[in-house]
Amino acid sequence: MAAVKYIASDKLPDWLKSLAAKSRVLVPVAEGGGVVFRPYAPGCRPVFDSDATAPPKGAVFPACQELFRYEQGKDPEDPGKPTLKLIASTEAEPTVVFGAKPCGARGFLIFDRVYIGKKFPDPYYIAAREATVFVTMACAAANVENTCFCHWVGSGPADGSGSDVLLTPVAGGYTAEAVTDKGAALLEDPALADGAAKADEAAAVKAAAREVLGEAPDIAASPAALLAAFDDADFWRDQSDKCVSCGACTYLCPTCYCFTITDEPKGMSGRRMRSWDACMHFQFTLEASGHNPRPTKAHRLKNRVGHKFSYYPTLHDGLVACCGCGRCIKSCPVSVDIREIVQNAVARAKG
Amino acid sequence: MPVLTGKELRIVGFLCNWCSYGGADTAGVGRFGQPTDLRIIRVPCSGRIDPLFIAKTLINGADGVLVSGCHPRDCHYAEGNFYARRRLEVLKRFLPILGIDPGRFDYTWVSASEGQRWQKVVTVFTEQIHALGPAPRFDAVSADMLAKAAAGALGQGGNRVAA
Amino acid sequence: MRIGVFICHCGSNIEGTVDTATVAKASLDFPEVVYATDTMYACSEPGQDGIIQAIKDKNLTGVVVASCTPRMHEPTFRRAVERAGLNRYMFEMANIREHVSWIGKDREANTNKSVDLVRIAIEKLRRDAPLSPSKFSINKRVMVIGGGVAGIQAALDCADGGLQVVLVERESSIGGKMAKLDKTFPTVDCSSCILGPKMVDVAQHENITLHAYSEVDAIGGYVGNFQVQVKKKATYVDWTLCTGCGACMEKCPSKKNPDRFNEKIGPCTSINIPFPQAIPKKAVIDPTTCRQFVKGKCGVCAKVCPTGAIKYDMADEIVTEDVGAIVAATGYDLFDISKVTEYGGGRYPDVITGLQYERLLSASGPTGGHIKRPSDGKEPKNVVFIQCVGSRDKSLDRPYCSGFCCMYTAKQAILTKDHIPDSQSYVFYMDIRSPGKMYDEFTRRAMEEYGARYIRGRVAMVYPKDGKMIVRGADTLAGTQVEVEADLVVLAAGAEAAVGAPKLAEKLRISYDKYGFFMESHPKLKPVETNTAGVYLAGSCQGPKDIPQSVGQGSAAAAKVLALFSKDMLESDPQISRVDIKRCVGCGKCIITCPFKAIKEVEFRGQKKAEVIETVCQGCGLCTSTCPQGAIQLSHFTDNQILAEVNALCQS
Amino acid sequence: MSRLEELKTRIKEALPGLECVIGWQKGYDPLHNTPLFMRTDADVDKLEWGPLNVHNPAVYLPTFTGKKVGVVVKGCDSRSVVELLQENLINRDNVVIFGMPCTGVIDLSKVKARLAGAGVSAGTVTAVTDDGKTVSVTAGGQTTAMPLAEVRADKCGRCQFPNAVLADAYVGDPIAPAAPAAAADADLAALDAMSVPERMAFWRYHMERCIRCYACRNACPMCVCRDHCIAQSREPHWLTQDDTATEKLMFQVVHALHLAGRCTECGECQRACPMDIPVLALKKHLNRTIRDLFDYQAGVDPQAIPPLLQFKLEEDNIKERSW
Repeated sequence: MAAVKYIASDKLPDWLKSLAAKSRVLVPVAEGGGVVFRPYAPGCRPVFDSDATAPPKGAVFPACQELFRYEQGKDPEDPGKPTLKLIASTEAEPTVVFGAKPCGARGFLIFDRVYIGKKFPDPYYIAAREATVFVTMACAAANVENTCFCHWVGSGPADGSGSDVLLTPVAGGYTAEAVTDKGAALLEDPALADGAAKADEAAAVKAAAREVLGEAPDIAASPAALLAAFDDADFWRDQSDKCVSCGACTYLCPTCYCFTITDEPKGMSGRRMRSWDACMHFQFTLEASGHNPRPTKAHRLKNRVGHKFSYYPTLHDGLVACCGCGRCIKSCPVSVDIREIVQNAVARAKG
Repeated sequence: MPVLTGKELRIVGFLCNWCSYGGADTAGVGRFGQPTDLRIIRVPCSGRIDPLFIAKTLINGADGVLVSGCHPRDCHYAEGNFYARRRLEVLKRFLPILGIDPGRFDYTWVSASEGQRWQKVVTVFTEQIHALGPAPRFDAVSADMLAKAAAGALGQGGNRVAA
Repeated sequence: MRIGVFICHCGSNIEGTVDTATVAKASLDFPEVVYATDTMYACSEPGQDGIIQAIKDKNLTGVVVASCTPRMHEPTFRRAVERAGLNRYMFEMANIREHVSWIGKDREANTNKSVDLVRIAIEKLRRDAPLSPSKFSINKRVMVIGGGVAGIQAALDCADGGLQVVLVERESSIGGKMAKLDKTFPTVDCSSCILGPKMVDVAQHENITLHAYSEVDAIGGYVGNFQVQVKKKATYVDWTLCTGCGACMEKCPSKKNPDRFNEKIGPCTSINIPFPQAIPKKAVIDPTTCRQFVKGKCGVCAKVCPTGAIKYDMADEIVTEDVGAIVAATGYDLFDISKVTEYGGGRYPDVITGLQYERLLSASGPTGGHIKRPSDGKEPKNVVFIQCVGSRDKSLDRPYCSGFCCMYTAKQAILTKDHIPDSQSYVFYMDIRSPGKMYDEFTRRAMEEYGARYIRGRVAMVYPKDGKMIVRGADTLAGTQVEVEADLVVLAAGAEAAVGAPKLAEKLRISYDKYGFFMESHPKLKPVETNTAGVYLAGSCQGPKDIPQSVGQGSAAAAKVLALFSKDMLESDPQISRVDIKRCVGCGKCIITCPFKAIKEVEFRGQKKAEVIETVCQGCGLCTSTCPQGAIQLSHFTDNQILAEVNALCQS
Repeated sequence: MSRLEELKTRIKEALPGLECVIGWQKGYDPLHNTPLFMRTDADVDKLEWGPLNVHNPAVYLPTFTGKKVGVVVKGCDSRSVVELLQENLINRDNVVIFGMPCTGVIDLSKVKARLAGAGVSAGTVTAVTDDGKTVSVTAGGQTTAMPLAEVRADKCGRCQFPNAVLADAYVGDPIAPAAPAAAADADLAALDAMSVPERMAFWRYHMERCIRCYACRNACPMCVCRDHCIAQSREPHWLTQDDTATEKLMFQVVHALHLAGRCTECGECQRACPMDIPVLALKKHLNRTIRDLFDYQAGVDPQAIPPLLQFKLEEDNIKERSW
């Protein structure tokens, strides 16, 4: 890996401008009372000191994406015979996601195993993933929130996995470390200086942040514990009592990758779209017959927690389908706490 | 074929079958000339008109929506237009808070015998929509205005319309 | 779906301002359209055959016809597609005549608009589902509201056809306006001589139940099964005991009350039988003038009544009649002549209405058939008739012609000469409207044989002078001012909708025009039908009519009822609401708002759900716009159909 | 015995006959309380009362069809219960209402803004105290005192129903309502001050960030369609999945118009919004319209029929246009 670089705060706009000249640069900006990723434009003031309300998930996996368009025509000789033209494009715009917290980028590791698998590689996802570079910002101690639990899931506030460049806030600016070759290329910019002198300070910032999180409980038993609780209706009723079945947790989750497909015809043309879906919604498993295997919020919450902490890790070498960002807790209108549910399941299994 | 560019605007009418659609027929039988912009969607009763149809039509880019039913007390279904009156009035007062000019929507009562009244309503309403011009679209708000919204700088000038 | 589109020329009605070939060609570019053509007259036999042939040749599964209003020919085309084997609801119309070609001259705009209307018809059709009606039983009783000559005719024809008839009359006797007439034009035969036997037939017909002195209070139900609440107003006389002997009238001390039957030009007693031929011939007490009611003491009639029929404590009574059809025959009322202040009606006793004059002419009237003017009882020599008082007058908001006044004025001029040979009649008229068999000849006779002087012109004013009424007006033919010294002035008051007609229309759920006359279903083709199934019109309630027209309509309405009742079961319109019980949350908002109580709450697997009662639902769709989750959908006008129309219009 | 203890006693007495009693308890951090479903006496001991009880527990009632449940309410929550009763969505015999006088709840957005102003993150709160007038929040090692009057929800400052409109067990003495609002709330006043095109820009700007999670809908006690909302159905098909401000705004229109005459203005829609979109202003505006047109307020009288489910032959305040 290349050496540590350093960029002073006042040079940051220069770097962003130079990045924006080559690709779309998404930065966290305040919008209303929330922080969301928006294309960088000169004068724009990114928010780096708190985690964005919504993660940069949409940069690679848009909330709604056109898979293809179609145009129908008619055979002039026999108008009963329609002709069909499909227009599909997987092309993705080169993008730099700048200033996300590391957990937000790490979420894509969970996506990757699903969409870049050998069996069903997803061309749309792959194209967007390859076109996107993540420059993340390690958390300082003051950024660690009550809802953060990245250390539970084998990560940490300065975990660069999933990132291409990791920035760390230090006095006067940020150190920048390339995590991947794609990231290293970004650091070849005149706005950045050598940061060797700042390396120790950066290490201290990272350690301080990790310190705030404290000890993580051992949740290694969660896959088995959740499976064991599968048929315990009372347990899931108690866990889900207060859930209102909205999709805030899933839509704001950097690891939730489920989608639904809808067609929108308009006269002789139409579009097939892929859009985010949420397992907390009744419609998620609603079958055409009207039957629904997950008719209640208890069924659905069980699935969300079970999927993240049991079924997925069981299929994917123990990788928990959660990056510990805590958005599902923080943004839940009724403060459903997934940590508590996992711990309750583990406790239940212990008896 | 869309509306005739430069000539017509997109005006959608929702008419009850028994009175107003009949009134529009009567106007036709009487050869009471009208502007050509209006496209009529026939429904059984003004009570069938969910205000959401109108909101949807306007949000999706129509320049005007006109609703007409039987006169109060004269509903073919006895009460439909009484409910419609309340719902449509609530909608009319709601539209401006969304950013839709209240002049783009009107509702009225025209009976099957009132061909001339229908002619007048269509003429006046169409003129009104032409005076307002093509409807601004949500998906085409200017960057300037969006910047003002981002800066919380909306509502500083005059030009107020009561919501 | 395989859709066929047919664009009608309607001769030149549409083709004149719409390029139908272009519309047809454009239609081919719309989804699922496999065939499109223009056609000369889609509704004609060859036109319909063309549609049927195309359905067969092109395997069409849905049809759009762009022509006139669906209110006109939708049933025609539905039958046609059904003949070709399609479900009749797999059909939509685009109205490119009344809504396009007849209201605009710009051919380009009209053509373009027609394409749009075809487009939305196609989008709706693509979401149509085949519907089939269900059957329900009918109650083969009919109610006739109003016992004038039209109602009498309708009642008798229905009763003769074997139907049970309930006849409701507001006054204490049937007979209506015709019973008040002396003679009828153009035959000058005695009105009561020709009406009387029909009235007696009503009384004696075993199939007719008569509720006189009664009014319709409320109407529920629907075609085949109406429930009508009839308010029997208190008469204070037990009609089961009253024999109509008239002893009470002779002894009643309150004798100076204005006689409504005599149009208030004569007095009557507080307890009264309006006229000798009254059916039923029963007495009624007017509590507003009766001394027993006004002063609390009298009781004379109770003492003299040989059968003890007087019941001062009688109250209004509501009876419910279940019927399958209703004929409204509520007639008309007269224009209030006092509104034309310059003629002095209502101010000067010798300015009277034509109907009051009828009572003066009638042998059973207050003057025993001798023409005596109200002010001093003298026989008038110069009688002036003024036409169009409250007719054809925009300033009075009465722009319509009342139709029969020209004729009865001619009749009254003739009768005046008959009664008083040395009299002279003057008739101020605007135009003479006499388009009927022997009608024009009749007015000629009034002028030529009976010497009535017809003066074409409006009267400016009428005022009293030295015991005479001075009538000042214009003779527009001579171009001069005229002044006539009249002994009596008779105003041909126009006809108005009967008092309370709009209220009754609301109860019947039928339309009425701005003057209160009931609206027929189609001005030419459905003159006695209304837009509410099972409700028919007869006589002047629909608009002013003379006796033969009223009688004709009475028979026509009866024929409609008999045709309706010729089936044992009726088919309900399948365009009704249906509940998707998966989506229904049982909140009951649809139940609260349904105007027909056509939705009930049911329990399904322990959950409350709404259910539509098929035969009661009238298909208004109020429930569909009320249900927030769209769980109840009006067939053929579903949310998705209307949204598809909206989207089709907004997409461009 | 404090009022809260008395309330707990009353709940414990009633608990044996009930599926559960819904209230509030402490949440994952000192700033957040969370709904509590009491099934045992031990659960009841967790019950909290105070300005952090921001949630409206009425939202849960319709999900307990056929079961008898208890619910602890603030005055505003009780209006939602009344509205649910009015609309036949819950059965009076199956709900036991516990009430206490309420002096207002905080608006978390306002608290967050205060903390941000003090340079600390609301995510780092370690302690919250309240003395009835002031809320003191400790975060990032410093304590910020906030007068309740400044950080409470808009509805609290003009609350006309601080005591339950309807209660089976009421603990404490009813308190006087606040003075009726003299002017529109700041959010609505700001919209009022905008021109019509500015309002379009306003909604376009704010709706962009909507993630279509439907928290606004699912937290709304009057959104009883929930699983069958027309926003997510194809039959009927009102909305597409397009990620556009237009579709998102259309949903807010659906929500608002479906609430017309039914909304008790509890503010849950906006409170629940993770993106902090000012959707409540739409309902405030509609409620003003409903009041002007029909002199009606939702959730006050269990016998009343919502104004859009009834009519008058002659409407007092609807002046129709003459052409």
